[in-house]
Amino acid sequence: SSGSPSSSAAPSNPPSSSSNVIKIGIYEPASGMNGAGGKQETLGMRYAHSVKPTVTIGGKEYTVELVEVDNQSDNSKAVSAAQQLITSGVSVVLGSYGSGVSIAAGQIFADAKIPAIGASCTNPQVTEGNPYYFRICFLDPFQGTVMANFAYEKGLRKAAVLTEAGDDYSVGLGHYFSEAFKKLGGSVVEAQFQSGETDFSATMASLVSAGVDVLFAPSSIESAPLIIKQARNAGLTGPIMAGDTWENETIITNAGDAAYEVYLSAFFDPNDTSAAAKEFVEGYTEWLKADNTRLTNNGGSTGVAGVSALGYDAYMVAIAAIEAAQSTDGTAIRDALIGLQHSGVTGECASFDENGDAAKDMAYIKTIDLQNATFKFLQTQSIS
Amino acid sequence: MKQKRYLLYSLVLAALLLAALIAIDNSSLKSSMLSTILQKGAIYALVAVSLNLLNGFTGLFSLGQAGFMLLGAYTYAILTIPVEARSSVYQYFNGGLVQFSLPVVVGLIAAGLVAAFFAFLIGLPVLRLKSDYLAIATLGFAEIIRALIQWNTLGPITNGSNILRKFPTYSSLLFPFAVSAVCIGLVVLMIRSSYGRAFKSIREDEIAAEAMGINLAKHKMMAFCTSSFFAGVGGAMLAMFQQSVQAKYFTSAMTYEILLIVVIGGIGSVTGSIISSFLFVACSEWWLRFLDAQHYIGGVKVPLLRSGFRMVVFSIVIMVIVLFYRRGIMGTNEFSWGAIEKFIKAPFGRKAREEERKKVTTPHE
Amino acid sequence: MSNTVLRMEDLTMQFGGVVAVNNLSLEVNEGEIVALIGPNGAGKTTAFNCITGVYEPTNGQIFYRDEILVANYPQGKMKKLYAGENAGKYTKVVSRTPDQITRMGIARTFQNIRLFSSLTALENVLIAQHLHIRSNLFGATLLSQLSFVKSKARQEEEHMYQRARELLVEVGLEQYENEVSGSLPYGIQRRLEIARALATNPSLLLLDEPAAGMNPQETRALTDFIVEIKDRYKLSVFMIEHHMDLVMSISDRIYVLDFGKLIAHGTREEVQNNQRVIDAYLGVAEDA
Amino acid sequence: MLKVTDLKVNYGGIEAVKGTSFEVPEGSIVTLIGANGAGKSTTLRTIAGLVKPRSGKIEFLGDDITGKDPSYIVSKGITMVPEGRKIFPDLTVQENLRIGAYLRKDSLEEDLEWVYELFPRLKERSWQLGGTLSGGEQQMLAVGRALMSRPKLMMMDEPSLGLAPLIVRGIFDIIKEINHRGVTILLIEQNANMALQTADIGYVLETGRITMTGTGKELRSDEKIKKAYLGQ
Amino acid sequence: MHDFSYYIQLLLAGITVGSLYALIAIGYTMVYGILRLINFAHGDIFMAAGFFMIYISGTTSIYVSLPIVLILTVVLGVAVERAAYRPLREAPRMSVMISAIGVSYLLQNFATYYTGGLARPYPVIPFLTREVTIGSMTVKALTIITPVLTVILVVALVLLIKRTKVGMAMRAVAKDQSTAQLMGIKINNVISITFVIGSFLAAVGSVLYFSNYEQVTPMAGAMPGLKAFVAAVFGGIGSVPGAVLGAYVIGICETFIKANNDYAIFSNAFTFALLILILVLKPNGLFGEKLAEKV
Ligand SMILES: Nc1ncnc2c1ncn2[C@@H]1O[C@H](COP(=O)(O)OP(=O)(O)OP(=O)(O)O)[C@@H](O)[C@H]1O
Ligand SMILES: Nc1ncnc2c1ncn2[C@@H]1O[C@H](COP(=O)(O)OP(=O)(O)OP(=O)(O)O)[C@@H](O)[C@H]1O
Ligand SMILES: [Mg+2]
Ligand SMILES: [Mg+2]
Repeated sequence: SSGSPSSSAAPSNPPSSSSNVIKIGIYEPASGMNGAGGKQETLGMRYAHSVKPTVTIGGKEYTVELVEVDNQSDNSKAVSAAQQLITSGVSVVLGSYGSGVSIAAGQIFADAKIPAIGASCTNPQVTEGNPYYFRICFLDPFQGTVMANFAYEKGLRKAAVLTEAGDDYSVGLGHYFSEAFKKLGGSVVEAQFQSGETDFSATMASLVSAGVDVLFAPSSIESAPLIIKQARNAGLTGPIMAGDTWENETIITNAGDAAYEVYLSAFFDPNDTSAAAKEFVEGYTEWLKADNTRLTNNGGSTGVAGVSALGYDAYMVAIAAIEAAQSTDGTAIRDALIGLQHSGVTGECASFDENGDAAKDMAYIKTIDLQNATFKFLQTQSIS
Repeated sequence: MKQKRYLLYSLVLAALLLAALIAIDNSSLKSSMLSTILQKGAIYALVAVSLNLLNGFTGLFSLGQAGFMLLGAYTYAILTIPVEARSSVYQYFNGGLVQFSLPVVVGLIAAGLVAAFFAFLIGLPVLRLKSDYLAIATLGFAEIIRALIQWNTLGPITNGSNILRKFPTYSSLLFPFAVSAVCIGLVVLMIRSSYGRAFKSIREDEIAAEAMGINLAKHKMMAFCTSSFFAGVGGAMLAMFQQSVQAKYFTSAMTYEILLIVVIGGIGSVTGSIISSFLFVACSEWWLRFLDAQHYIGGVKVPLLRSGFRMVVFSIVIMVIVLFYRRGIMGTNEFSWGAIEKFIKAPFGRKAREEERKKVTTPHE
Repeated sequence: MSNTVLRMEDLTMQFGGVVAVNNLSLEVNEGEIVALIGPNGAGKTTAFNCITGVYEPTNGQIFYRDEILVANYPQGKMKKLYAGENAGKYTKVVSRTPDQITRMGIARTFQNIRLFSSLTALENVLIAQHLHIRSNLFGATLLSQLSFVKSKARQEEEHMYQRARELLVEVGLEQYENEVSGSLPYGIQRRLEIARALATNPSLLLLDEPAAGMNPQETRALTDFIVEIKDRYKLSVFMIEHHMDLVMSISDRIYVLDFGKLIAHGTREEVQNNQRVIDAYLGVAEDA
Repeated sequence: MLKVTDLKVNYGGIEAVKGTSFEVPEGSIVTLIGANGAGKSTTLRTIAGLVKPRSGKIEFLGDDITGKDPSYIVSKGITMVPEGRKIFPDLTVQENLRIGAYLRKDSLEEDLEWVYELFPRLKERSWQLGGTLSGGEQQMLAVGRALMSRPKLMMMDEPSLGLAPLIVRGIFDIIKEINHRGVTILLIEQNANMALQTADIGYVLETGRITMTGTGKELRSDEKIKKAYLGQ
Repeated sequence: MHDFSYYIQLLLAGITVGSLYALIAIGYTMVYGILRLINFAHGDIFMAAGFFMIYISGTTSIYVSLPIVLILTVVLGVAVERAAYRPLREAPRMSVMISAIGVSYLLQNFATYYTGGLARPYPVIPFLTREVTIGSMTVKALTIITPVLTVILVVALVLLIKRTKVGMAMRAVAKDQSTAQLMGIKINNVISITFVIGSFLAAVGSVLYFSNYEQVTPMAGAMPGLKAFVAAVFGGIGSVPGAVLGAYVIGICETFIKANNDYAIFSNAFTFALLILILVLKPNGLFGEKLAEKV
């Protein structure tokens, strides 16, 4: 049942009795710093919902209803957003883009005994010590190490690590990269910038004059093009690397010609030849095109963002868990998640370890293909 | 005679409120939107009142409130995280430097004291400044504090850019209400005391106040430190409410939000600040949420509704309130039983309303 | 000398090129009403501002009883600018803030009324008593309003209210007690400003044009009022005024300023008949 | 020239003017006298358009100007010397004078000379900032500024306030002189004696109502007025 | 450790940033000086101008879009004044400021809602982004155009404010609106003119700013707006040359601090610390008006 073009079927055909509806909460930012990324992740979830709008429990078909809340990428708004989901009676929660808000809401979901499945939040603290939080993507220590290995293998020895002060994702990933890179024998120059910064020229000038041969700059989608362009302006010709957030087509559009030799670790490869991935990419692209609002929320392009794929997988994991649990009860679903195995479009999405992290042992390294203005799959990398 | 009657009314009202809170606390409503909003409203009310003490009563235009909340929140979190949890919280800093943990109440008071202490330090140079100059200096101070806390070098204490969590939080809805009520009560008593009148005289006319023998530096400092103390306590409670705290959210946007609450409630009205805190939080985080989701009426998609629309509508609501209630919901008035009695006694409250209308159309100079 | 309340020596106040007060020396004695008159812009208000600490004079010193209130000599930029008489005479710098000066016992009113205009008449007077408060911030906050505790702070607060109401009765403003001072009629505001100054418990009262904006009948009432409060509160009064009927009827002595300089000084008759004063200020005799 | 009919003005709940009617004939000097708070200033402010009346009618040269914009009223030829001078503190003396002629498009030099002639003090201070002038100097400036628009009707709210006796007399001479030049004057004064000496017609305003009217001379010899306003 | 050209490079970067801030700050300080209104929405009008350019240049050529963008921005600025500030003319100052915050929220939220929130590329305006070589260095043309334009605008504005009748009216309205009315000044007109100039400058600033950074986001106006506010206060409220000087000081300081990796995150903090220091020494800013208040 691929790509049914109609959007959320549930609200348009309200179920006759509420007893055969199961609600899934989407806890994502639609505004604030991470609003754009959150919307893309949500798109993946909505598409997944359109693909699989029902689930069978105890032989009875249940309609899945999505309940979306905007956590505004802000910890202080996160509490009420999470509470809103709980109040709406969701059985399981998906999200959030941005680890901070996930950490902030973790305890609330745990207290309400509702399992949450993180799609792209890579900070270790999201799941740590929280029996109700799971995650289907890899973690920052893994990702940082992967990129350090990749850089070192390319023969690069002096890295600049540029992180956004105050942003735990950026600082954390930079930290793990530095650690791994130094362990391998490389040297690191660290630099930080403040949230909302647009002018990197001075920073870049100093990094270039320090003689670095690679720049690792995990940062937000907005900062990425600025960093790439201003690094090139300052005379940095070596590779520029980053983490998963950079896999977003608007970066290519905005950075233009400067985006050569850009490498990043990604969750997903749209050109993956596996049947599941192919089907997803085709279906999702069609679905995006069918509605202007969807396109707008995807930054105006039809590219498949990694977080959308993860969003899709997260939804599918949730459905699998519900089916395995054969219950709408949060704790039952949580218990089902623990032993669950699920292979999604981004690889193994379950087989959770004791923290609740999926057994993802592989990252996709991609580079920017300037000619086609897309991300090009380069290799998979894992840490041995 | 009247006083006694009003006191009775007040006690009854307080008891009713308390009963309602206890009822919520002991029912399934405990984990509900209502309860969440009430908690946050109570905390914001304290912060708003503390800002009002400064802006509304002393006439010191400060934009540093988020900075003092940040100091309070971090002080509380740093001092109260249980020792055994520190290694996982300070994951990049080997468990951090602080290796003890204090009781909640001590943490709360320390939060206020640290905020007040920093207020004292910054107050020495900047309180001499006038209006907008003071505003920008305090705003700048808040930014400096935030940058310092995020500084990796201080990481062993502040955890740098990373989130602080696992500190003790409250379990009963009554806690934030009790703390806020006590603190706001103190502010009200202060405003009504001779010192409070001195604060108001500074707002009215600094030169005349000084000519009346009021030491400007000293009294401004008192107001500033007191306000920061309560902002610090409010920040600590916000941390408890969120169960985690991270410096990057204590930006000037947060200060503006609190300023909005103060002005919407009425500059110089404590009751106004309290009422508007609850309304503001409910409106921004609860009542309008439905606007973010797509809705279908009889199978037809309601236009415009999609994520982000709530914030657009919310901005418009703010504008409408500001434009139509120019002096805020309460103006500079306070809640008083006298006014309510008068309102009820007037036939259908018409007269009172008429008077109100007259007030609104007053030509001001 | 002990009955001299205020003594000003060689006071000079220069704003850029304008010498507003030029080498002025004068005295006010215990129990006197002394007037300072002179054409507009002669420097009268400026002299008051130097006494009350609003301006720091360029040169000269002022004593209140036997204490130095203000002292200064030309320094820095002023050294080059000011080349007047006695520029080298003083070497001491004492500068007190207006609130300290008020605490010492000098109170003033302003030429352009400066009431706390959105507060009530009563509050205006209460605020003026704040300088004498004994309780600290915590005491005042916690204890002053809780009627069920008998504390010093509570007594003090009650006393302040009682005193303020008495004062309003004494100056005849009791019916305006709870009115917002900014919307009171002009004449009443002037009177309230005097009441507020009295509430600081001064022994020297400086009045800057108290009768401005009053009609002759009101001015007459004010004249009586000044004499009355002077006696009741054992004050010395130093006032600036342009209403000659008021000045001539109650001042013990009069100083006349023109272009910052003293041009005449003496009793009413002496001043009234001084040709320089007539030329510069009074013009031909009043024909009212 | 100016006809005010049954004017009522409120400040919030307070009724400041409770139905005053009076007329100012062209070329005359008319004075309003009354105790503090009688509503004199309010009446003038309402005529100038700064306050909107609750009811009543204000006609100027046959034109209904009730509730019109101040700038319209100024353009019709009414100016006001406001109570408390209200000069612009950041503008120099000369700029203050020039701004008085804001609506005029022709050359101002002649008028400037005239004002400087009337108030030589202002000429000395023409580059000083208005805010630093002494009280009396500011009053001169306010009168000068009002003259700069070449008004047909000039309303003055207590122009003698805070002026030295010599200048007060001067001011009344100036008022007469301005009047001779064809400007109609509506004057509010606390110095009722001088005002009635100068004025052709006087109105007595008591708590928002006109209670008496007559020529300056008549009023000056009225016993009640003598007692209440002239201090005799 | 670094050679001379490194510092020149930094200085140049600092001047570019400073000039961009200056352009925004001038418009800011105009409104600020006259209405005493901290126009929190100024940065967002600037952001809106950026989006106008993106959307309009999508349908027509750059040179046609430029004037349209300028006009649209001015219309937006004046409309904001009409709708959100004018009704509050007699309300307390704080309410107007809150209204400004409200407008700022509205513009940001609407932009997020309408555009989806992701960064959009700013069209290339050839004569601004063309590279020019001076000596041994290659820079964008706008690096040179911006400071020159800033200086021209400052001179023009100072002349306007000090020498013209409208300028005099602006200063009068700034101090006392009701007395200004008595002079026959239509304060609404004067204020509208101020907003026309302010928004026009925001539009010009936005063209140069976004041509330099080449992308626009809904929050893109927040930081420049704040910097403009700081610059305006730095130089003394209402002083146009002061605001410009303030902007340059901020731009250059920031750049040099950012070049030091250990303290880069203190660039804003340092700017504020410097500001506080200056204010302590000169409480009315660098060129702040002398308080003409006489007691
Ligand atoms: N802050 C100031 N800056 C510059 N000049 C000033 C300042 N204050 C006063 N002056 C000038 O000093 C002179 C004296 O002013 P002052 O106010 O003392 O006069 P005054 O005698 O009180 O006159 P009046 O009776 O009109 O009030 C005036 O020429 C005035 O312009
Ligand atoms: N802005 C205001 N708000 C409220 N009430 C006001 C206001 N201005 C004046 N009033 C009141 O209106 C009444 C008339 O005031 P107005 O100023 O017109 O009197 P006046 O005759 O000019 O007196 P004065 O001689 O004191 O200038 C007074 O009772 C005054 O308290
Ligand atoms: Mg004077
Ligand atoms: Mg009057």
